[in-house]
Amino acid sequence: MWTWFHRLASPPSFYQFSEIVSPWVLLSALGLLGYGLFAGLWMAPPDYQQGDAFRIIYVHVPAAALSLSLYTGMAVAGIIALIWRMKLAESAIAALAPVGASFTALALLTGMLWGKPMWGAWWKWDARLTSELVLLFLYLGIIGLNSAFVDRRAAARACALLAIVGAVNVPIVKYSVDWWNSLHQASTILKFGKPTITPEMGIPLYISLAGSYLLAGYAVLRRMQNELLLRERRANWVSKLLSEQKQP
Amino acid sequence: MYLLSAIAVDVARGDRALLEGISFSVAAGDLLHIKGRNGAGKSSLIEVLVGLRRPQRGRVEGLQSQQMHWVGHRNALQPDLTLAENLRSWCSLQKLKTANVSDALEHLGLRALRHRPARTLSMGQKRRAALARLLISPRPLWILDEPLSGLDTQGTLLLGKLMNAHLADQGGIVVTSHQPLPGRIARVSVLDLA
Amino acid sequence: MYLLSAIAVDVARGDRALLEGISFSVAAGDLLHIKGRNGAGKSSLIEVLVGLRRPQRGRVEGLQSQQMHWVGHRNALQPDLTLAENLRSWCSLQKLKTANVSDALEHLGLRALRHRPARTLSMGQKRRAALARLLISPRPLWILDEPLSGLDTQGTLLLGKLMNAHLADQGGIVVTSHQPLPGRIARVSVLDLA
Amino acid sequence: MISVIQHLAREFRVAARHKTEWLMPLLFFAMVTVLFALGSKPGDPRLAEMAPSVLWVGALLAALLTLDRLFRGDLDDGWLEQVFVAPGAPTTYALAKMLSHWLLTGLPLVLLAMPLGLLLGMKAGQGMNALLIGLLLGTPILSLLGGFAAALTVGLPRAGLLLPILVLPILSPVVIFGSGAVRAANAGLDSSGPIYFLAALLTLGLTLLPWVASVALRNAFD
Amino acid sequence: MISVIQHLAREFRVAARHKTEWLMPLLFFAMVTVLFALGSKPGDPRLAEMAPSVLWVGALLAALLTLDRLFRGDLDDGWLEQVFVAPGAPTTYALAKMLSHWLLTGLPLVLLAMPLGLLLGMKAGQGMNALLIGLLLGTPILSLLGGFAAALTVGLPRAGLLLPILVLPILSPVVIFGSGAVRAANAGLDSSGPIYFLAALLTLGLTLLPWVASVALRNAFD
Ligand code: HEM
Ligand SMILES: Nc1ncnc2c1ncn2[C@@H]1O[C@H](COP(=O)(O)OP(=O)(O)OP(=O)(O)O)[C@@H](O)[C@H]1O
Ligand SMILES: Nc1ncnc2c1ncn2[C@@H]1O[C@H](COP(=O)(O)OP(=O)(O)OP(=O)(O)O)[C@@H](O)[C@H]1O
Ligand SMILES: [Mg+2]
Ligand SMILES: [Mg+2]
Repeated sequence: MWTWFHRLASPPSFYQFSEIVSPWVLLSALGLLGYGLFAGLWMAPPDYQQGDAFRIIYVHVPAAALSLSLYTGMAVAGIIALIWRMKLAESAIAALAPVGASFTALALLTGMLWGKPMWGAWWKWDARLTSELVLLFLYLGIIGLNSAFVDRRAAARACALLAIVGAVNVPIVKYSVDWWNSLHQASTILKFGKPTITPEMGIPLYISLAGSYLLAGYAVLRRMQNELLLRERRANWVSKLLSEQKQP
Repeated sequence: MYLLSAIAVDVARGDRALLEGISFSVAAGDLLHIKGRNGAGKSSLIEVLVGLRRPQRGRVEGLQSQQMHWVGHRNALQPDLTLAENLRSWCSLQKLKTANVSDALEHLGLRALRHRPARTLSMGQKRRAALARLLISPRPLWILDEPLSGLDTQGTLLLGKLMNAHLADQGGIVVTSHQPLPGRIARVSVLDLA
Repeated sequence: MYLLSAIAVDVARGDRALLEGISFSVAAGDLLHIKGRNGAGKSSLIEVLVGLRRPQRGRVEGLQSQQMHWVGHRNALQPDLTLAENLRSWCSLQKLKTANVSDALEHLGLRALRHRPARTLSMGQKRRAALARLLISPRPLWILDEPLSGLDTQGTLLLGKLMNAHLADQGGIVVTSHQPLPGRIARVSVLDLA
Repeated sequence: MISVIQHLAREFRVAARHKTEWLMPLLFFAMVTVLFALGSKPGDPRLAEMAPSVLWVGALLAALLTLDRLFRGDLDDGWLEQVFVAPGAPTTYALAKMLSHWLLTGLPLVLLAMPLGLLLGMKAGQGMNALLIGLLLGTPILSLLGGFAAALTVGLPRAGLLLPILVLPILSPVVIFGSGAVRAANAGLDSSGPIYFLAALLTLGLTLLPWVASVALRNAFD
Repeated sequence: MISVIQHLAREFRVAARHKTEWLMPLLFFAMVTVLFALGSKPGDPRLAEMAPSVLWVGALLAALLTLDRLFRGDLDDGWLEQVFVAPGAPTTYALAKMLSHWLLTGLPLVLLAMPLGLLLGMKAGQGMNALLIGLLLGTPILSLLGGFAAALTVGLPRAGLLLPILVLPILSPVVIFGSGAVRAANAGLDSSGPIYFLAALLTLGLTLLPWVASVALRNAFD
């Protein structure tokens, strides 16, 4: 098990691995998302309060959930990168940041779109909304820091440290709704125990949730590949790879 | 018994490989003169020796950096602190007694300047201040990167004397210099990176 | 006909008098070697010659600073700009054509480094970059402050050649150096501030 | 004129070394606004009324953040010396420095002020216009004055207390008139008075400060 | 412990050389608040209610002004290298740096906050206490976090603007809880909850951040 893990952890073999895996990830992502969104946007019954406006949920919740999970993932990758100085984890940080940033932006956008009909305003200085906005700034900060360095390893390690320290913000975003009396509704779906949402609304949501996780995974894998090529451009496995691609 | 030895050391800057398979050892009474054209990698190698930079491959054995005196390209003088203050705060950093500070300054002819802020010193005066550290406390190994740059003839001869004295009482020296070293030194070995 | 002459010049730093009654003149084909211990006032005098600092008394006559090349202790390289960019922006500052920049870099063996940010250069490489300015446009008078500091032997010899060539076509040079100047120079006069 | 542009080119090349450089003042400005909002009670209507001052302070801060280092680097690596022995007038250099600071920091801030104002609940209209025009005139004044202050600190390291006591009083009327104009406009009054004052201040600064700054810089050498 | 003090001694000597360094933030803080006072009509109750957030944000941003230079000088003149080859742990150096920043900037700001609060029409009492205690806990957190960010960016060309972007998001909880405590106290509610949270955050930062910062500094060398 460990040996297998170690072999996978070396850049070239990981590159090959994701070269094989990522198409399938993409495929299943599109499949699930397609079904989930279709089921959500057409088949699911309109909400008894919100009418059809609620259907944004099928984009909003996955995006929001990802905005948090991806950051957590980045912090974890950071810890690994710092302790074991693992190239793979280092490239993962650089790959996760932009993806996470875009999902956060999406959550904000869909949230605002949803807020207009629900709360009668695009934006309210509400705990969760604001903390999510702050999360976006965190992502942008990491992207900025990463691009400020010339040496990729130094950049990765700096970003790792920042990501870890910045992780204090994640629980605040997640539980803001419970700690402050927020406009934003409390967790009903993404919480342990019995979710309180009717199946015909819930099932599609979970499916599109899974789909978007896979999609994010695909994006991250691809970005990691790029990052690895960039860092290892002087290594011979890269030059071999390129020459192979030149042949046909 | 060696003071310091490098074993098959590779050095890189960023992703550029600089040196490969560098091996040497410095015994008590030895002086190792590292030569090489500009950009050969002397300073980078020295930063590896003092433990500031990790070698790409290979390892460095021997004394800890607490037993070395290192004078790099930069003089580590805070421009707004006076000469004396600079050396004293260096002492406390190195956990050394500050008793010898004024003697050291005296020895390098900086006595009159000891209350001047470092920013108001001439190039060579700053260099002398950096070298004054060698005299504050005896340590077996000196690692000097271009110590002669900016020194006048008197200063160069003085450094030659100091190095000889240090070698005489069983010290070791690793030094990079483009100019020939002053004074007649008994046991010199040269490492040419060119 | 003199390129530059100092007439009874006094130099002071702050309220400290440094030099008094300095007089000399540099004709075409002459090299003036300014010597003196660390802190004698060489750099201060040179800053007076290039018009950066006013003399306490006396005056400096001859060419304007637009007709001199001056290389001081500091290399005037912006750490984040590449070598080529640094030299080019210096050209536009000096209202010179940037055509010769790459030749100049080539000549000093910096061609391969021209796209590197200056912060990633070694000490000697930076010094070479500063000296490359001399070759970008011909100017009658060169004023060099410790040009050899940090240069390797090859670089030192190279500078010797360049200085001789410059003197050969009726240029003048004022240079401070603690080390003996490289190359055999015909008409040297020495000004010792000690 | 040409040499101003050449100086500018250098500044921009240095800035370009940092791909995300131009984004940072904007992010900072945004963060300041968000912090103010965070500090006050969620969904507080008073926020909109405080918005002009908030935005002005934010802009002032973002501008100040980079100013103090304006000439320091050039002094340390010896470029400043080169400027003073070069043929061109040092004034153009000082002007270019200040201009580059405004283009890289001030202008982006002005552009961001509008969306942030809306975010804080300001209405598009007279008030918003007054805000934008005010900032458009005020930020260059900040760059000029701040540049002068930076030159002073480089020139006379012993400037001591002189500097802040010199700059802040001149700076604050700018901000006061700036946000004053907005309040006037919001109250439906004529806001042209303070605006004209800012314009006058800017022209004055533009004609004097670069030159004064270059004189201050000269001090670094004797 | 001793070595922390020795590091501190050096910092204070340097600071004593140029007094403006640490006066600038104070004057800036004062200016921001005065601006707000001038920004609204005399005796306006709204001002007193906005006061907590104004003071909190003002203080934090003022403290940020000096942070980006925390390690830069030591890197340039080669002192940082000496620290890393010296016997003592670099963590104590980082801690001393952060501590000195708080003592020279944070603490004075806290002391200034009280008069400024009164100026803004806050009443001495529960609210004021909550504000001061909050700042007393919050400013060191800023010095720690900011020091960490400064360490991250020390090698980089223009830390000046990058740094606040890194700090402010992580800092936002501090602002939320800090001014939250004041509002709670003003409303006659128990404000100990947020205060305890700040205290917890501070202890966490004190134990971790100096070490993390030293790791970040190490990063500047390979
Ligand atoms: C800009 C505005 C908004 C932002 C930034 C935002 C952000 C978030 C975040 C961070 C989550 C947590 C996801 C997780 O727990 O993993 C979430 C969940 C959710 N949001 Fe929003 N949201 C916004 C507006 C709205 C609006 C207007 C509605 C509808 C009234 C809404 C409905 C939901 C729902 C139903 C969930 C799932 C909660 C659960 O059951 O766990 N959101 N949102
Ligand atoms: N900024 C300054 N303020 C006050 N005094 C200074 C300043 N710079 C240099 N000095 C003093 O002026 C004297 C001459 O300095 P200068 O740099 O000219 O010496 P130098 O001959 O060039 O020495 P070196 O050979 O070390 O370059 C020195 O004693 C120095 O201490
Ligand atoms: N920070 C850096 N990043 C990347 N490359 C660097 C950096 N510093 C130096 N280098 C490169 O590493 C090589 C070795 O530098 P180093 O300073 O060790 O040379 P050196 O032998 O000391 O030269 P000199 O004789 O000029 O001091 C040089 O080619 C230089 O361009
Ligand atoms: Mg070197
Ligand atoms: Mg000199």
